[in-house]
Amino acid sequence: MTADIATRRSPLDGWTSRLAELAPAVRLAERPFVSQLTLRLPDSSRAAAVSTVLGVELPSAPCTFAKGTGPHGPVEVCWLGPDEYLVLAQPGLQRTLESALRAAIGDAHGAVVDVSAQRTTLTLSGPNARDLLAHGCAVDLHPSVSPTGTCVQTLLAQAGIILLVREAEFVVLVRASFATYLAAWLLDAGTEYREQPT
Amino acid sequence: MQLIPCPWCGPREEVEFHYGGQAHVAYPAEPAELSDEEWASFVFFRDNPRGPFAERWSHAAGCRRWFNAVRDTRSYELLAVYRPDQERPVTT
Amino acid sequence: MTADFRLPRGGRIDRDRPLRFTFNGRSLTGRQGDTLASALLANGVHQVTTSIKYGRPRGIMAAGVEEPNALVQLAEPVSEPMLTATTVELCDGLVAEGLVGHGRLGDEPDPARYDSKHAHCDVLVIGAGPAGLAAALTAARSGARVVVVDDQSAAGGSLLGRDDYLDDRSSDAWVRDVVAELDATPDVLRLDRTTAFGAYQDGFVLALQRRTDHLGFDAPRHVARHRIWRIRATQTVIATGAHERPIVFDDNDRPGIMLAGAARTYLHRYGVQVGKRVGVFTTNDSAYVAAIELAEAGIDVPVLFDARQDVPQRLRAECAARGIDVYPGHVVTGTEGRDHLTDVHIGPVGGERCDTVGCDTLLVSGGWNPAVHLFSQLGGQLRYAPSLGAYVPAEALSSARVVGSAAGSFELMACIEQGAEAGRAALTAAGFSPGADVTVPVADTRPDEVAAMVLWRVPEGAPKVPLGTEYVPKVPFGTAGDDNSADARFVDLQRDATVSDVLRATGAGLRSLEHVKRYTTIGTAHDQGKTSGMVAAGIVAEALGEDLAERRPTTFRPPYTSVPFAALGGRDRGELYDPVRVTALHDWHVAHGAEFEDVGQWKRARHYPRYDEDMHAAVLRECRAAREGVALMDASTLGKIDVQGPDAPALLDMLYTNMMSTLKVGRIRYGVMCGIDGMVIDDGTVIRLADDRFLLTTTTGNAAMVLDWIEEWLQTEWPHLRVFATSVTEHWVTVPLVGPRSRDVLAALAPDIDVSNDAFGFMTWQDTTVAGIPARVCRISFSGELAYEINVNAWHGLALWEALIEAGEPYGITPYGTETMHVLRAEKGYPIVGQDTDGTVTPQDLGMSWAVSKKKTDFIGKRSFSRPENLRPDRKHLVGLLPADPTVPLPEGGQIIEHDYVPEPPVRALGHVTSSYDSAALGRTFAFALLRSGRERVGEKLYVPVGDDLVAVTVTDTVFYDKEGARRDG
Amino acid sequence: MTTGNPPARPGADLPDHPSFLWRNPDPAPSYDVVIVGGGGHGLATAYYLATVHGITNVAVLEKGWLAGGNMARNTTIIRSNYLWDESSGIYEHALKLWEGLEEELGYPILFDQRGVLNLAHSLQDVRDSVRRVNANRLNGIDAEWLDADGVKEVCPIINVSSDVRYPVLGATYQPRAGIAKHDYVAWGFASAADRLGVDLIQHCEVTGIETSGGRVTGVNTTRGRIGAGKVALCASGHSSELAAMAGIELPVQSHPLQALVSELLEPVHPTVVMSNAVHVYVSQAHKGELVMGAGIDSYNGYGQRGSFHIIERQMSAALELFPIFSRAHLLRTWAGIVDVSPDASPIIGLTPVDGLYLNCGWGTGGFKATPGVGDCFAHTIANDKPHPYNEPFTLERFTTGALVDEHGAAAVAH
Ligand SMILES: Cc1cc2nc3c(=O)[nH]c(=O)nc-3n(C[C@H](O)[C@H](O)[C@H](O)COP(=O)(O)OP(=O)(O)OC[C@H]3O[C@@H](n4cnc5c(N)ncnc54)[C@H](O)[C@@H]3O)c2cc1C
Ligand SMILES: NC(=O)c1ccc[n+]([C@@H]2O[C@H](COP(=O)([O-])OP(=O)(O)OC[C@H]3O[C@@H](n4cnc5c(N)ncnc54)[C@H](O)[C@@H]3O)[C@@H](O)[C@H]2O)c1
Ligand SMILES: Cc1cc2nc3c(=O)[nH]c(=O)nc-3n(C[C@H](O)[C@H](O)[C@H](O)COP(=O)(O)O)c2cc1C
Ligand SMILES: [Zn+2]
Repeated sequence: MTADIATRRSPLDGWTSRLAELAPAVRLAERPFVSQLTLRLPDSSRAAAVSTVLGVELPSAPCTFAKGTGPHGPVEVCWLGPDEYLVLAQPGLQRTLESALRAAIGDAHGAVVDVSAQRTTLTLSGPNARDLLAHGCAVDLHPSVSPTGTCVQTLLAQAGIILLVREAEFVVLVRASFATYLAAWLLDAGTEYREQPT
Repeated sequence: MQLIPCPWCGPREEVEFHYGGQAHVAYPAEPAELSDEEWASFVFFRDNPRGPFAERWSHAAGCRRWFNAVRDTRSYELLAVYRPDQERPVTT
Repeated sequence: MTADFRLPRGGRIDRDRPLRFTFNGRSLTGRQGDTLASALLANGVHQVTTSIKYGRPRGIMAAGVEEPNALVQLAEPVSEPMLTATTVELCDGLVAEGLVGHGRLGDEPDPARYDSKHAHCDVLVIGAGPAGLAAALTAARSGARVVVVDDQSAAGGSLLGRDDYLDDRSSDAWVRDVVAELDATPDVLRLDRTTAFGAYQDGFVLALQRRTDHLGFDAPRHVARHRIWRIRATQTVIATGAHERPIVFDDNDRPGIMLAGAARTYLHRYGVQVGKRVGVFTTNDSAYVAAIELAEAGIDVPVLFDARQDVPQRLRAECAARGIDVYPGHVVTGTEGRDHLTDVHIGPVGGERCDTVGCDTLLVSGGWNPAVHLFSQLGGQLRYAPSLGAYVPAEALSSARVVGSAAGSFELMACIEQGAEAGRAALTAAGFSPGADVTVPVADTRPDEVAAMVLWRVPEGAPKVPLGTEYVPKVPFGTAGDDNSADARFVDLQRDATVSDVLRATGAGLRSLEHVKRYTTIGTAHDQGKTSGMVAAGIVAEALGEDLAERRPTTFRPPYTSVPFAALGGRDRGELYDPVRVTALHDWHVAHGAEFEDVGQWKRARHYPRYDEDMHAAVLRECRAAREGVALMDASTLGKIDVQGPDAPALLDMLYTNMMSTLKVGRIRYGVMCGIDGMVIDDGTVIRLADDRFLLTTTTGNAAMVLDWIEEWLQTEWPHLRVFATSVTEHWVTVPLVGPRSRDVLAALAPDIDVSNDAFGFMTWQDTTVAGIPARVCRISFSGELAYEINVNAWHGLALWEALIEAGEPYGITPYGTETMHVLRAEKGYPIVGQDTDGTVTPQDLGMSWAVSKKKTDFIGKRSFSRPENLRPDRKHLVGLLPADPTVPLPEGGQIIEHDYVPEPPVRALGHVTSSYDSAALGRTFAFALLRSGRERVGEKLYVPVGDDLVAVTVTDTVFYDKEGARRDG
Repeated sequence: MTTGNPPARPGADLPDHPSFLWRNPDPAPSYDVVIVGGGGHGLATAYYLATVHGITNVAVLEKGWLAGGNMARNTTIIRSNYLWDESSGIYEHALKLWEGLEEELGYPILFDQRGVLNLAHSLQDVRDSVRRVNANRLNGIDAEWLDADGVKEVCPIINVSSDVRYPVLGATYQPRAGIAKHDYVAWGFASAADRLGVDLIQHCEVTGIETSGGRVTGVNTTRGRIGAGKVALCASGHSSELAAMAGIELPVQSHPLQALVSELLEPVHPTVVMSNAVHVYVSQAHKGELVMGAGIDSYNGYGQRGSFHIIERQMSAALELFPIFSRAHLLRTWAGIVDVSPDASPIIGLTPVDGLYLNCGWGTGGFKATPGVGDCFAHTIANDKPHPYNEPFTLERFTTGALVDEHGAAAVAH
């Protein structure tokens, strides 16, 4: 029943080489097809069961994400709100995870929604990645303020984003309909950081 | 541009927030029982003080939570922010 | 004048790098490091322009942003409508002209880039003069994140315009060391050519950085010319210095009259002598130093007039040693000269006698005004300091402190000391511990000896015409005969506003400085009154006999200095002005020639013209395909909200006017939402996925609004409801497959389901695979035809679309756009929220009482339905209109009247046309209207004025096509 | 460069003000009518009370300097092409008065009928615009619909290219609309009222409204109690506070509204342009500065200042429409306090307290109404009965639901 992987298209399909133009100052790339699930769980009684499914404790501190590896491989769980999380997992796992999470929640108060195609994922790294983001993101991304493990929902230029600070890269999740806008914006913001400015 | 301290996410730029007007105006338990005047008062009439004002904000571009704030409408200074389930704090 | 005014040595310019430039058509040469003003002065050019009202020659008064006179317009390297010569850095090939009050906007496109960047710091220091540098270094040594901005081309502030020694080294060396240490410290951002132009709450400061202008034609095109820095600081140190104040006297505006400190700056920074024979007029000690230093540079400075009787004796002795005669108790009473100063009239204060001294230059100092602009913008209170004749900060703010001459402290070592102290206080307040102290160097500056005198204008009564000399009539300037022109005691030079203007204002009954400002326009020009504001305030207070301590200056508003529009617009221009939102199928639409319409931020395909079809033809064709064969569209922009939880039915019952809790799993219901005022805000379908789970659709434009609406009610009114709402708009691609042959197409692609009407009935949905893609198929119709709405994960949207096109080929499948969608729905009588409604329309007005539950005790909007206005029998109803002539289209927005003529205005219209189309199916035009008592008027003949004509129409009900609904099941 | 030539620049010279404007009297113990608020509306009301109704024992009490509130801050757009009959009635009444005001007041108010364009950028904008034009024409208002080429003809510097984010699809045009010099208008009314015997009392803040037996008897002020037969509120952004002093709650909210100007420029912009979708409105004032505004700040605020991001956004919008503005400079920004009502229409009329009259809720668009509302409000006060033009604008409409909803339909309301 799975759809043909060959015909899948991500929102930034066709942008790969343009995004690469900012290297080496900024290494920018789309990481498409990440499995993404919105998890709502006000009821902490099932947190343990959910953690077992994911292999990660749910992050308790606002504006952070937790990562780990569980039965479904590497997983990141982002804090989006006091009872709201976004689960990020390897491509192709959304249905499996959806049922597993549902089962873990059982009849407790909670919800799981597959939102894998709602947003796409961009990664940014390299010496000017933070500069590039500073052109449109008002959140202070200095490591003393936003260390690895930070996850904020904010604005980048005029697009709402979820931003994760990983060990050596930033991850930007953006709604699919805004992806080309944001990609164009990033490429433009990166003009001064290019080796061969256009 | 103000920094507004979301009770969950901490201080963020004003542009991330959505203003919701006066706080603590409950939807009437039984609208059908209200006179036209009482209903109009719920629909259209809000306090508009010069000075501290308890009002609602939503962290629209962030955690999407609604919260309350007491803000001085003269200086715009936020005197307190609190979650919807909390009492209005005493501010000076 | 062509003489060379560049001194043989001195100045912080690069003498080996000549720069050619053109001013007012003349080719001139300056040096790297010059401003346009210093280069002009070096060439002996004093007059820059003439004044706005009286056409009087005007020159260069200052050396910085406070310049009131020297307005120029640049043609090259970039066209600029209005700048001051004192702030334009010279570059090779610069072409400028003096301008008379009004700038000219070039009409060629601006190819430059502009951008903005956020910066965060613990301590922001504004101004890199001695005070600011000491503050920044102190803060930096603690490990705090520091940002230092200064609007000049190099750090040093007023030190750049002096030749002070600090600990036996030139101040340059001190500045160089501090800058080197700052630049070597991690997390210190030091920005030259960067003006903090606005200070706001919560440590927010906006600064404009001019990044390439000084490079002239060599400016790299890819580098943003200007950048707006959005700085967020925990603590701010304001070290913005002070502006020198002129004194008002008769003919105080001639080229050659200059602020004393500016002359010092031209001397030390640019190696320029501002004149050959220089007189000085002062009320304080600082101008003595100017006189002495100019004399030391070999310039003839014969006289210094000090309005004070009590003059500084040591400075006077130094003057005497250099041949400068100091006249205590003397004031300048007038000047002569046409396009340049030639003579100065002077006399003792209140005296009878008057003398004339030949001078080509007159330096003036009436004291110093601390630059309190940013502090005041922050809401800081000001206090009048009678000893300075200026307003100074009256309080400390918790997150901003003012130091150095901006705080009214004019002594160099004190400025450094204060800076260091403020740096310490700021870093401590930001949570850091001080690092190594910054040692305060010993400066060789001459101390002030005698308190300054505050003198706004030379008192009346002093004779204007020199006694004992032959009377030489003054050269008449400007519009002779004009009352004002008789008065040449200028207060605001840029606005040509004089003492008489001020006195006329107070004489007219005006008491408030704000009124005087508006009556005289003083302080409203390009310089925003940096040199005139305080003087005007002083003269007004004097005229009214009031104490300045009881009064406040006019409001300091951002920006501190002018900021280009383009810099503020930044990169939010063109395509990036506002996000373009697209669906997963967008590229296909583009490739297939779609014309788009903007719906909110979305681009939606409006129609797909073939060959040279116009929209009308394309839409007729697309409509025909949908009604006769099969057609498909991209409806992915529809908002989609997943609503889960045991209380979901209860929530939806409150949100929609109709009952949603009774909807069965597997079924779909159309619903209407109202605001609390009872007016329709949105509509859409509700799909019940499970007992505790629904999927809502919203209109394209309202998706975000509806989700916010739900969250607002859930979180603030009904937190007890166990429901969660999640946007899934972009997760799904939604494709309505429409037309009598849609069943055939679906059947071909969805082998797992029975697509017959019995098995897959209207307003039900099924999960299956379509073209091998997991899909949710809904039997919904917005066209009245047999139709299926196919939803798949957006990644597979294109595959689905292409499969449908392929499978539909035998039936002539046709993509259609929003325009056709509108026609199809209108033929069937379906309104569009936002087009057929305008925020004043209830469901009942739309004829949708059937969608308003009578059973529910409450839902949002219900109570408003019974307000008196909503019970009026003559409300406007949505109705159909058929033009008498079936070929005539009615204009959307046309008004409807009763008469077959247009009566005299005002005419109360009965309503207006909301939607209007030409229908392929009906073979005629038709329309919707909101019409007063509309449903009672069905059958009536009414009129729509169109231009000068009246179009006769008949009122009908809203369903035009397939009234029985026979087509929806195929 | 030649020297000494008197410049012949349009607008370089503003007309002179009279050498006497008004007295500065101390408040008398009582007046027949006390008007609270010395903005344009208060001053115009005083003037019409005196000229039309012969009521001259009148004081205008102003807490700050005269006309220093929104009157000193507005972008001076005058037009009457509002959607609803009720609105176009009162605004057109005002516009007709504007057309004779300079003469009537004997003051150069620089009323300049350079026309106003309200741009349409989406198909729905077009429908709404055409609807308004058609409604206006039936009401005798000189409204026209222009396509993009027509727009370009009226204002050649507008970018009407279809190759922009939100192309200009057309505009409504009202040729009789325009601008006037705000301060001069206020001072014209003020000095005329002063000459007719009205006391203009500045730095006199009303701190209480005194009633007895359901009737107003006077006001308390920072300069003492002042007795009053009637009290008329014209306090704009401060209306809620004042009404509360008489126990009346108002459905208005006070918001910051910002504006800005450029340096003085040679004439480039011949008309007034307003755009809702690309949110900005622009005209070039008589002196030569570009005067611009955008939307209100979202939150309530009495600070006479707003957030800078609104201005940045407005700049992007301005540059989209007028690429030629790229190199112009922002010279000054400021803000006023506007009282916004739920339906974006004013509230003018009687109140539950006898002798207390209300004029508020003009939000972002009351300058243009100044003479009209002055005339109608004076009529209301003098006759204790609304003038037909302000009859629809009652406070009761929020109870009955008979709103005059200029939100739903019209473009920006300035
Ligand atoms: C930035 C901006 C742009 C605008 N642009 C336009 C436009 O282009 N076109 C247009 O038609 N309209 C515009 N407006 C709206 C217009 O300015 C107002 O609607 C109108 O000025 C309000 O009437 P007014 O002049 O009487 O108000 P104001 O001038 O504000 O007068 C009210 C007065 O009441 C005084 N007051 C308040 N409380 C008290 C008290 N307790 N005691 C004594 N006095 C008191 C205030 O100090 C104030 O002077 C704009 C407004 C702003 C802020
Ligand atoms: N009476 C006198 O003799 C007298 C008067 C005034 C100043 N001074 C001397 O001037 C010096 C004052 O030192 P200081 O450090 O206080 O001031 P400063 O004038 O040396 O430095 C201030 C700096 O801030 C910059 N600046 C101002 N506003 C700015 C803004 N908004 N954004 C960015 N940069 C801005 C200025 O261009 C300047 O470079 C001392 O040496 C003092 O003796 C003497
Ligand atoms: C139509 C209009 C034009 C203006 N033109 C100028 C101008 O050319 N220069 C200027 O400095 N201010 C100008 N202002 C703004 C005023 O200086 C001032 O900012 C405004 O009246 C608000 O007062 P405040 O800033 O003192 O609070 C203008 C204001 C208006 C309403
Ligand atoms: Zn938050």
